[in-house]
Amino acid sequence: MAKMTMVQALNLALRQEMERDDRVIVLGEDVGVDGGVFRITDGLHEAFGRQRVLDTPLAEAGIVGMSVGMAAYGLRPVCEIQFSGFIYQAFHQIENHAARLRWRSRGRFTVPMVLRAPYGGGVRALEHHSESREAYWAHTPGLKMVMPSGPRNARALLVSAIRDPDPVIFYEAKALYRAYREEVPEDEETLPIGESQIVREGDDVTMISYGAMVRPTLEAAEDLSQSDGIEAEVVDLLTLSPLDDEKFSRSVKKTGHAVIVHEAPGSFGPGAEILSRLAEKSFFYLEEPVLRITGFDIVIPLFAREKAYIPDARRIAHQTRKMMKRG
Amino acid sequence: MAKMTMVQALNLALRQEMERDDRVIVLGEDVGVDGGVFRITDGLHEAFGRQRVLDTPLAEAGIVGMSVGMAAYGLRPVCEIQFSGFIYQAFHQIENHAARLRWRSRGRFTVPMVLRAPYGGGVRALEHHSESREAYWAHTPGLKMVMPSGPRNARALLVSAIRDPDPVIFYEAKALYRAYREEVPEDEETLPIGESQIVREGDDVTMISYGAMVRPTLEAAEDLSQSDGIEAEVVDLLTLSPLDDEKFSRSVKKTGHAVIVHEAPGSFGPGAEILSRLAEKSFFYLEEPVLRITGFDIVIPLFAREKAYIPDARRIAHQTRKMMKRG
Amino acid sequence: MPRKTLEIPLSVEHLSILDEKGKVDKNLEPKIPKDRLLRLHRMMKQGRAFDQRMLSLQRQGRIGTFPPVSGQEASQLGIVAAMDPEDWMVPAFREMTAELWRGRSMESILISANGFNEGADAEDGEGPATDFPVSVPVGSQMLHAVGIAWGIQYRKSDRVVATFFGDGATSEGDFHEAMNFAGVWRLPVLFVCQNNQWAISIPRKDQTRSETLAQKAIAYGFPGIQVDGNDVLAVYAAAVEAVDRARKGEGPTLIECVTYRMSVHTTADDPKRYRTDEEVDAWKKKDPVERFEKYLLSKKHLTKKKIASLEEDIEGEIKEAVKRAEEKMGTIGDPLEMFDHLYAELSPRLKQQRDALERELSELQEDSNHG
Amino acid sequence: MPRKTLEIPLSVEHLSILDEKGKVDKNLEPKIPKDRLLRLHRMMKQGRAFDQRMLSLQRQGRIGTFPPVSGQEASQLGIVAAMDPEDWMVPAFREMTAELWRGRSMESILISANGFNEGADAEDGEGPATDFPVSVPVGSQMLHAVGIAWGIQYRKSDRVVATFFGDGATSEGDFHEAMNFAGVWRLPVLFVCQNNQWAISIPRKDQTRSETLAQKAIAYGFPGIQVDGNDVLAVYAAAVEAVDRARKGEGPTLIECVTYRMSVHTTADDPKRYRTDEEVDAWKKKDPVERFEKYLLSKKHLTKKKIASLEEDIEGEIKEAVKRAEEKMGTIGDPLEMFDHLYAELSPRLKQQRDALERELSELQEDSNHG
Ligand SMILES: Cc1ncc(C[n+]2csc(CCOP(=O)(O)OP(=O)(O)O)c2C)c(N)n1
Ligand SMILES: Cc1ncc(C[n+]2csc(CCOP(=O)(O)OP(=O)(O)O)c2C)c(N)n1
Ligand SMILES: [Mg+2]
Ligand SMILES: [Mg+2]
Repeated sequence: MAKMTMVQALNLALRQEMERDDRVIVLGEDVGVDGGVFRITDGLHEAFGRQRVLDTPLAEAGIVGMSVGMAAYGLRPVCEIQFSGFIYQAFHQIENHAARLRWRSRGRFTVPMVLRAPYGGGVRALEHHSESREAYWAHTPGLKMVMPSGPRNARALLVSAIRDPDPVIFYEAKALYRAYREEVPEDEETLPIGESQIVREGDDVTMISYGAMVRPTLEAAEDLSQSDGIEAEVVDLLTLSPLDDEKFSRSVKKTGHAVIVHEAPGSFGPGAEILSRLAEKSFFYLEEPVLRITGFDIVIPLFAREKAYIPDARRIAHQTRKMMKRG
Repeated sequence: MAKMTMVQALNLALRQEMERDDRVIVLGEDVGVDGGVFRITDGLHEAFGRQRVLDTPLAEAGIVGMSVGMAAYGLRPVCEIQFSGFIYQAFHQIENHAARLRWRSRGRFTVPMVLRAPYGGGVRALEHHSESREAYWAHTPGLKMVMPSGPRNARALLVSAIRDPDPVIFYEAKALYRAYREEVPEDEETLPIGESQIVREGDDVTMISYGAMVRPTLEAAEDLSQSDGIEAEVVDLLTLSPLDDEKFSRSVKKTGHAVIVHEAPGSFGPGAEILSRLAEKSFFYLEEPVLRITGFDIVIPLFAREKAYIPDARRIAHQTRKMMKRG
Repeated sequence: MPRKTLEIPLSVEHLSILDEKGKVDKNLEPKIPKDRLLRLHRMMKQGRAFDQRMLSLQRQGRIGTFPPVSGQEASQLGIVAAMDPEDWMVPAFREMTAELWRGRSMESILISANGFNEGADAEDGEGPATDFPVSVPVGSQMLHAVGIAWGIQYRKSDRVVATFFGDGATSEGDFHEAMNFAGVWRLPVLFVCQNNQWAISIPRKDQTRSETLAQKAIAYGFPGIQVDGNDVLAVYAAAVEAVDRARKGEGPTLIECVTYRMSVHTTADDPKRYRTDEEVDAWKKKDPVERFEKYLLSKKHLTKKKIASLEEDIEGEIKEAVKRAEEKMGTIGDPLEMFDHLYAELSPRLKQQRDALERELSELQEDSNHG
Repeated sequence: MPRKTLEIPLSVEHLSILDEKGKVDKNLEPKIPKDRLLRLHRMMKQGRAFDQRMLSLQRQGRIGTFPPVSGQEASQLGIVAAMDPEDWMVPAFREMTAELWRGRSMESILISANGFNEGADAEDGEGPATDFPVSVPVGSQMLHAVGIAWGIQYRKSDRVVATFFGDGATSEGDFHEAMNFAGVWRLPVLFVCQNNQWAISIPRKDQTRSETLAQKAIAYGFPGIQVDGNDVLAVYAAAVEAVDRARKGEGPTLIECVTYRMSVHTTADDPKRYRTDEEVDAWKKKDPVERFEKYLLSKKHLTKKKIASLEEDIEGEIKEAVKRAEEKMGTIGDPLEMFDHLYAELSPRLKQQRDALERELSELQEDSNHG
């Protein structure tokens, strides 16, 4: 197995799926010769040509709307929105059409498309390049919302997303793109969409997170274990919608305490639904209020201050520790 | 005081604010001679002329983007999106700009605009004409999200929204437009944005709702009282963001039981945040899990089946009754 | 080159063949076999009659809101008559006559107009597998046509796509993006603008400052043509040329059909608020159905008697369709079906919601049985 | 009119005054007072030098990502030189030289480029009250210019608005909606397209099939003109005409400035992946700064010596600005300030979040003091 960054792992997924299935078309702004601004599509243009790796004019609604048509025609478009901060230009094509065409046509036309977009802060980017607004899509019926947390699961989930019969929004954490390498098997690997994973076991508190926040959450868990002997069970959601509420609810029945960590603004954010599911399924096991550690209800600041905005291991450990001591 | 429908009450608010302040400009599709497809702007065109009541070309991003510029120039645009199902065409102008211009310019430019849009089902409308997706806006930093529940508060809140220094998304329930009349004073009346109201007192269970769902919730409360002697306290949120979490949390401390009712899909919906705030503020008073009675996680069906989708008094009473009996 | 006017290698043409009195320009008259002419005539008549029947059903509360098509029959049928059944159609929401031509049944239209998703069921005859369902968000469907056309090009097929939209739709950003994408890749698309003079209450001139809508094609580097949209021969001739260009790989064409919405925008609309009776009357004189009928009469393809019996046939068919639709609607409507067809598979949460609703419906049923 | 080509009463012109060798077309040469010519020259030089300084600061890690402007100085300065300070400017993100002309300080640009929102503070000199901040979402700012222009018309003011955008931006739906709205109401807007041949890696010809970008104005019923964007005299002359039309109430103009991005897209970009050195070299011969300098030398407005001393002055000013900016940045950065300026007033929830963060920061500080 080769050690890969998330960029390389995603590239591998695209390359292998394109080899396997000539219905798979990659399209977006600068995905061709440039290989994408993050190089996720690096080399695909040379390998598969201009038609399979399609540089589009600068128009997000165009990219998504066109993909809906391509998918209905029988292709499997994988479109890239250069930054998730510009996905809103295509919001209507996603909500009005990608999410509904199967339903509107009662299954006659389907939209097996993937919409990839980098999200989140931590790479000193410009305005609109650091948001984390996955809640919009998780709340939208007709979509699936996937958020990998590392090279290996990113690759496996992207393969599953491409093969999925329905539209998948696939948010990739920029902060993870080149953060570290992981063994990624050359052989095909998939992961089921809609299933979370327990990535650390523990009996004292359940920590639920996804995407870029899984790493600092794990770091915080280690810290809590070493300095306080608190053993956290960490759940990596991997998919936000459909939300796998079984694993974390079961975990909370054991631990009695829950912490949710995400980068998105707290209010009306993903944590609210996770908390609600916990309240629904594990209410009588919760020993105290669930703690949400999230971005604040403000626009993520420009990069000079973004560190103070995004939850990090210190903040997560600190707040969890306070909660556990209080409890 | 005259008895008015919500349509008339909203019209009164617009008319009086336009008389009072020549910065107030109404714009949108068909708001002029046609008076808007729901006649909210009826007669304004005659009273104030083509410039103050501006029929625009058919382009929602255009309407909103232009309003951002108008507001920055010093006007107070009140724009109408014909149906909230078509607000997504303008999503980027709202998220990228309306919500951020004050912040981006550090207060040098502000965006005192109101974006009115009819939302929700119940009027046998076409596809895309019945959604309830206020959660998108409540989750978006930089916006306020207001949802009146009747003629009188709609009028008072619209006046406050127009005078607010920041952008307000104002969702009007189509189902309420002509549903009933209420006394609405001719004299100026405002209501503070961000404050909920207790519209029925009771000690047994707290029912939290807003917009079109307040009426069936009240009806259900009456039913529960009469058939079961269960006395519900009903909270009408009126504003979703900023969310007034004080009143309902206090109420739950008294009742120990909570029900949240909305039309929007449940998952990652407004109810999740309301429930989370309750869990935060009244955790130790909750005797059992909070009940969410909401739309299902699907596209609202075409109108032949919409009644089965939208919570009604029967469903609300039934589920609340079951919860109270179990508890 | 200091200061000079640039040559733009694109021009905008206007085409009209059959004038308001039904007189044909012999030089331009397209050669259409008699049976196709008669099918066109029949469809026009059927479209008009069904439209009027739907209006009265709506007024009786037997169907919901719908957008009438009267006046635009030629603008639609001229296009689809130039296409093969295997070509693709991506309509907006007012293309009922085009859908009928392509094979959609009147029942399925009625079922849709009654708020049943089942209006889209294939078994109820919603048309060929290459026709998209109705699209309500103005202008948005044009991009789907572009995606289909891209697929056609990718698969080296010789199919073409026609997408319909209104004059109002030309103001939407999606119109622009679709036209531009199609131009860049020279995709086989017919962009068919139904310029019916109104977008609800907004007249064409307040929609855009350009003198024609056809000239908007210049911005995308491909031809635009303006045709008399109430002249089915002109629409057909323009469509034949555009289909031909598209099949030969020469790219898209914008066809502006100048026509008129003779009825309400939808049944929820009151056009008296924004337009005069005189205007409507002036356009009635240009009625596409009458005009075409005169032409066929003068060519002796039809007689008054044949027309009368045709009208009777159509009435009968419509009556039958209404009956079948109402029967069908008696058998559908299970609320639990609203969970179908959103995803290939229901998620656990959705299953749970569906089951809960099922349980609740039976509990409420019991309650009311006992109550 | 059976079949005929329509007269479209709009043409697209091309304008060039100062050729690549610095030779002027005397008939077209605009009359610009000497001091204004020298100010233009100074600004070009300053823009170029500051751009290069920023690039080296970025490479040293002293500022973050930014979009260099080199090559486009004339395309920007020719426009703003034709405007009054009280006119409005709505830039995209690559209009640094235009911002400098309008009065924005180099410090404020550096502070922004370092990820501090304070770059937008008025007291740090971000330019006149009629200038919008930089806008990153491509094409989106054009609609704001339209709204401002509408306000100007409503208030019967004679101000005009210039909005800048790239060749890539012409593909966005917002471009279309902005152009269309401005056309409908004949608003006083200059739509200034910086056609620098590239949108990151996408060449102009893959962006749209139209031969010029200027001709896109035909779709909206107002004039478009293509100018040599590396010829500041041509840009200026076109802008003067457009400003004049706008002030007289004759509506918008689209000005396509044909220019070249000589440097990287942003400092995160590697143009070697998508374009050749030959192409870049060919455009270097058309450098707008050198060309204008030749012109001024030949007019005896400048001498080599004066240029050298000007260059020295500019270096000194830039050095000072960097120093001031770095001093200022030492004094700002309190994280709690991120809660400012989103709303006129903080909601209770936001106050609570701000307070909690404050508490947490001091607790964490204590922890690390003790730890
Ligand atoms: C994106 C969007 N905005 C608004 C509407 C509401 N609406 C429905 S039809 C219509 C007018 C459409 O005019 P046009 O494109 O000329 O088509 P026509 O109705 O004349 O056939 C409007 C504004 C919509 N359906 N979609
Ligand atoms: C809506 C949107 N989509 C994508 C981007 C990412 N992006 C930034 S600049 C750029 C290219 C812009 O090209 P052009 O308009 O020609 O301006 P230039 O960079 O050449 O000045 C892209 C794709 C963005 N900022 N906004
Ligand atoms: Mg129309
Ligand atoms: Mg460019």
